[in-house]
Amino acid sequence: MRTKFFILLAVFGLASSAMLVTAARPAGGTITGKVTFTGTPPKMKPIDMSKEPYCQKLHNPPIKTQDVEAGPGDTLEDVVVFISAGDQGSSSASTPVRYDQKGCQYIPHVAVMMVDQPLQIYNEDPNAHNIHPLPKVNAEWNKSQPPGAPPIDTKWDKPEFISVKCNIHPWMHGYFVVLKTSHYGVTGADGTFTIKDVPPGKYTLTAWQEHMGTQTQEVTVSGGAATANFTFKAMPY
Amino acid sequence: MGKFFAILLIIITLVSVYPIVTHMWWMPEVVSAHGPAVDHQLDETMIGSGVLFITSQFVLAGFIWAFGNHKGKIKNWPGGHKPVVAFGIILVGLEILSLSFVGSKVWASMYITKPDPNALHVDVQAEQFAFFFRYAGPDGVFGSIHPDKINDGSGNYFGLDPENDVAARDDIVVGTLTIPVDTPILLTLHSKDMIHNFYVPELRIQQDIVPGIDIPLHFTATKTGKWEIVCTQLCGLGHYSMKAYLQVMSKPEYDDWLKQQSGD
Amino acid sequence: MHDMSAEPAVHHLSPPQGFIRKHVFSLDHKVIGLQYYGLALAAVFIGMVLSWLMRLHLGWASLAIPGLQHLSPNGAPGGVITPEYYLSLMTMHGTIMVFFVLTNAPFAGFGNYFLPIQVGAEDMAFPRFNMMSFWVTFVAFLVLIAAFFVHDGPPISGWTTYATLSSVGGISGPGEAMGQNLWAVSIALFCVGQLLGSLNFIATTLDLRTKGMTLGRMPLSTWAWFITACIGLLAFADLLPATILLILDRTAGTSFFNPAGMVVSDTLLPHSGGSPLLWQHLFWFFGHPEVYIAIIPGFGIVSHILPAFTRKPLLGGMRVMIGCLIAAGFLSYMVWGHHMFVSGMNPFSAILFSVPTLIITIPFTVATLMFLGSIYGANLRFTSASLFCLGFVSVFISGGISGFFLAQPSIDTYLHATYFVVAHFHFVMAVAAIFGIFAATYFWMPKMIGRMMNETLGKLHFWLTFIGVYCIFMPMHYLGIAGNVRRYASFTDDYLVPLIPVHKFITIAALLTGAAQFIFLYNLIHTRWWGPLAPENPWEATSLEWSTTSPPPFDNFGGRHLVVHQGPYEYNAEGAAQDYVMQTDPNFVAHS
Amino acid sequence: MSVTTYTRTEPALRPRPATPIAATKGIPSQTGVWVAVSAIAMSFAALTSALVVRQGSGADWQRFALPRILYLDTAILIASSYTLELARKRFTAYVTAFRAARSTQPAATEPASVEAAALRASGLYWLNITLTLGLFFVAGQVLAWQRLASQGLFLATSPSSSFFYVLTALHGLHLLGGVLGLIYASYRLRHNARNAQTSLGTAAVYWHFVDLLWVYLLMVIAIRM
Repeated sequence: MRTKFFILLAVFGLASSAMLVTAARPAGGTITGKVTFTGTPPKMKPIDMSKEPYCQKLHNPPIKTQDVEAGPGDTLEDVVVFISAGDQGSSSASTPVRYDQKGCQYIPHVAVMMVDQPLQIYNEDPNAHNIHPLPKVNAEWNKSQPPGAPPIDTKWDKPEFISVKCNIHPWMHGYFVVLKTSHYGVTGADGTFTIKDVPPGKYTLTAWQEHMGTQTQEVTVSGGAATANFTFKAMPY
Repeated sequence: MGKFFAILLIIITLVSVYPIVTHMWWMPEVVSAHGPAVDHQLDETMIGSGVLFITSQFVLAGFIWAFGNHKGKIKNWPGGHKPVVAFGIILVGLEILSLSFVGSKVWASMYITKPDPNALHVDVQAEQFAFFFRYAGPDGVFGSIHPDKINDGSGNYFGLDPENDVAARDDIVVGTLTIPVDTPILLTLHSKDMIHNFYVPELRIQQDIVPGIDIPLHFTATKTGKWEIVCTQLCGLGHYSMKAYLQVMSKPEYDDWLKQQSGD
Repeated sequence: MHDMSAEPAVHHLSPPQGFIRKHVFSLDHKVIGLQYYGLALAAVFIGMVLSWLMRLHLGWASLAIPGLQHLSPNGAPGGVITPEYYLSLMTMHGTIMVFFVLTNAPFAGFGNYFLPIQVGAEDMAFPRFNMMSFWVTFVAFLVLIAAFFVHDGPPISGWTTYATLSSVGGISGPGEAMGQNLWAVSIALFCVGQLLGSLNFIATTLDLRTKGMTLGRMPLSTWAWFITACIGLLAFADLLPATILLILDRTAGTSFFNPAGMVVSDTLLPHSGGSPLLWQHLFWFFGHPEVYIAIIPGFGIVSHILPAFTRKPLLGGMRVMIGCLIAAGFLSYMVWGHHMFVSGMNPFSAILFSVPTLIITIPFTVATLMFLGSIYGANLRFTSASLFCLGFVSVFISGGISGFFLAQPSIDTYLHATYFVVAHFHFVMAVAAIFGIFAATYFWMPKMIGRMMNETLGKLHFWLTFIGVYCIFMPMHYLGIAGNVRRYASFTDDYLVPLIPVHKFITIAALLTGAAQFIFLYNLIHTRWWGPLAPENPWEATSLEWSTTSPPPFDNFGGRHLVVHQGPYEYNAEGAAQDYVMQTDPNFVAHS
Repeated sequence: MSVTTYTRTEPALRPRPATPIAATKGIPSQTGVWVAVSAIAMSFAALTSALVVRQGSGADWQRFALPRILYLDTAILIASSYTLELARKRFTAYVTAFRAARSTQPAATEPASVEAAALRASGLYWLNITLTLGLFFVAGQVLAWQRLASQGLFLATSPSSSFFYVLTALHGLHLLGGVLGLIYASYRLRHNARNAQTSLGTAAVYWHFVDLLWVYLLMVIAIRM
């Protein structure tokens, strides 16, 4: 009984001190890299929003489909790169992730968050939307959000890549990427990403693109910066 | 109390009829070839049943006025019930005959007569909660539909497979039903998920779109302009917001539009 | 010789002992009738509040209704009704009203109480089935109401729960997961309850009539209940298996109604080859007769009550009315397709369904003319009951007329699924049936609870309700003609926005009319405990229920075995001592 | 019918005696069982039409060989109807004997003769046979289900198998209801209850109907699957 207690105490102490250490160290290593693709990507089609005149007026010329966002130099935007193995485990974040519905578009297209991290969904449009996440392991839900309705506060309790859809505007499509780790980056328009504060060690890095799937590679971080580039194979259409 | 009831009934009847006589709220303009026949049919029915409505309410009011709290010897309907029954059967029978005769002709013209062989063919895909329209494109052939390929995120609302299906590559998919005026149109209605409906009040057309069935629907628009296509079959939480626009253009305008669409 | 011989027409139940046997699990058809009436009363006020919420949302879409967020945090965040919650309210309103009010009150409620008395029986043929029938219905109601309290709320697919919205499960929308399951189970139970009830009604009418009570001497109310039971027997026997198939599609992965290649929210469903129209056929084969299950008792009640206040028998006597009701009941099984003119079924069948649909107006027209003709030359007495009978005639005319439009496929392609339809069925089925229920309540409550209801309040209730229903439902015709689609949570389409003021007017009318119903509720409750005691025959009426005490003893006639000598409507008969002759009067000799 | 519709059209007023006409009455339980039977028939008619429509609606109707045991079940069920009639004949004879005994000494609670007692005994015997056969039938149906399952045909496999399971299951439930009815009837017969014979008659009507219903369903299934 008593021994058990001491063991518990020890474990707890170690854990907390470890956290203190990670928190104390301002900048560990950073992983940077670029995500590109080879081959011809699917055409990004212009979205016909004529159902919702308000949104149609906002986007002239019309925005294009975002399932594959190719940039100059065959870079890929909105690819999520994260540590999928080797991570020491990181305390869940408490700052809420904001997800906007604006001009019949999801902003950002891909929202990355940690398990149990608060997620707030806003409707900035003068028309109603419905948010319909289609998870397989988490619980599915489907709520409409009339204009001026309060934000929807929610969170996800299991890691998953969750496709999100608005049925009222079927072209509205995005992703909730729910991760166990706090070490992740999302590629920008130039296809580059940065993962900060990575303690030294050997990690498995995974890059995920909603259309082209995932790729992994080993990366070793020792104090300074490490680089990891990914190259996806694009299928036409 | 009888007199009060009678007067109230008469007032209610007159107030009820007034907006209909003055067309205070009425059908929108008619823009389809078969539409006027429907309107005519509705007007006829309105007159016939309107007369029935007013007379029966007034008779009821009159009797209540006359015999409310009336004491003394009761009177029987002169001539007994047989004439009344006969009157009812003949009256309604005639109305039925005329209505169903004329009515079925109108109905037949909409649904039973075959569409014009060289009608412009447009494919309609309904889903929660929008319509999308597909034109065959330059090759004049529709690509085949593969449900497993459907992906709204990549704009593949019809489940086309351009990779392996040449006919699908030039198909034009838009969110507004754009058609030339005075041209026979043949729609093929598909639904992805729920039962939806294709309703354009101005066309006087309403047709359910049932998943698993391809339903043909033909009409001819007789006026250029822009109207709403709405869903009238309960299909989920966004039912009230499920709509698209119908854009009727002059023939040349339409040709330009089509060129420009197949351009990109 | 008694033990093995056929059982006599009346069976000898001993008076029930103890509260439970007397008032809860009672075998007495009168208690069961009151239980049905009570259930319907609770249901109708729930249904009315739901309609209030719907109307408020239709008039003022962004209005925050205080307190609603506590009832449904998901459905009404901050008290503002979401589109899906509007559909939930609509579904529950329809289901509660059609099944638990319009079927329960006029048929199961009053029928249970008065059918045995009017044929001179001591109880229903199968008292235990009768008790079961109520308690199954009661459980069905609880299961339905439970849908309000499950995670994502009641179903949103309407009381017709069309496949595929109702048959693919939660992915088709909120409320389509557990809520829809509860709905299906509740309706299946309800069918069982009604089947047991109909069984009882038919057996009782055929076998337990007292000496002298020939079919020709049965009151028209009893006739109507009997005919309704026959309709209900087939209708609910059709809905029950349909509901079972629906449950299997939802839970067991079968494909009765689910076609192949469905893609709901970008998710390809594994179903194969089912037919959504199959559900519509099964449902409307029940659904149209169900409309008559709601309204035919109303006709029976009015034709039974009106003579007592016109002091003369119905024009055409009983034969015409009975003929009309039987014809209507029979035809009601040939017209279900008129609900499906635009459903994509064969356009030829639309014409085939249109003709019997128009023909079915004949019996109802004749019946209405009979009512009108019986008011002519009458000694019309104005009581709450008679006022509601006259109101019934007026609203039934208003509702029946609009049937001419919807019966024609060519016009239906424009008016189908618009507010014109809402106006039509509310007038002809809901309001008319409710007026019948009110008439029956004011007429029979003295017998049922032994106290007279307050006539002043009753009349006030009538005037407000009568004006109210016209203000609510008449404008809906205009909306329909303007192309206003029903089942919309709010009106955002360009051509619908101008119609919103009409909706606001209707909403206000609905709120006021609904408020007037609390006068009725007060009157009922006050009467129950403090009303003046009722005599045996307050309306100077003739049928058997007026030949016993108010309320009747547990065996209805205190051990007497009444013998019937007269038809049920001997008012102002020639050579009679007074202006009415009781059915039990042996001295009067009728002329024919 | 003394419906007086005060019309002047008929000149002659013939007085009619107001003697009560005795209403014709049947036995409620008998009427009830026929009403119930018609309702059940309606349900299965609805299911049959659903089956026909469904088979036409999709190309996914998968035909399969019926488990042989179904025919054995059918034989069993028809036999049970026969044995039930045997039982009823004996009870009718027994009741007549009973009545006779009653006519001689009203106090009698048992028919005098030994033969009568024997009749009653063998009546109960055949009733039990009937019950056993009924239960055999249900067991047989369960075996048939196992046979299908072993072929990989489950409720959701194909519309044909879906309908097979639904129809057989619903019929099985109705048959179990009949079993309960027979048990109730035999209980009452054992204790010489009032109208025990009527309850047996009622149960018999139901039993024969369920029997017929099965033959009908088997035909539908055999033709469609």
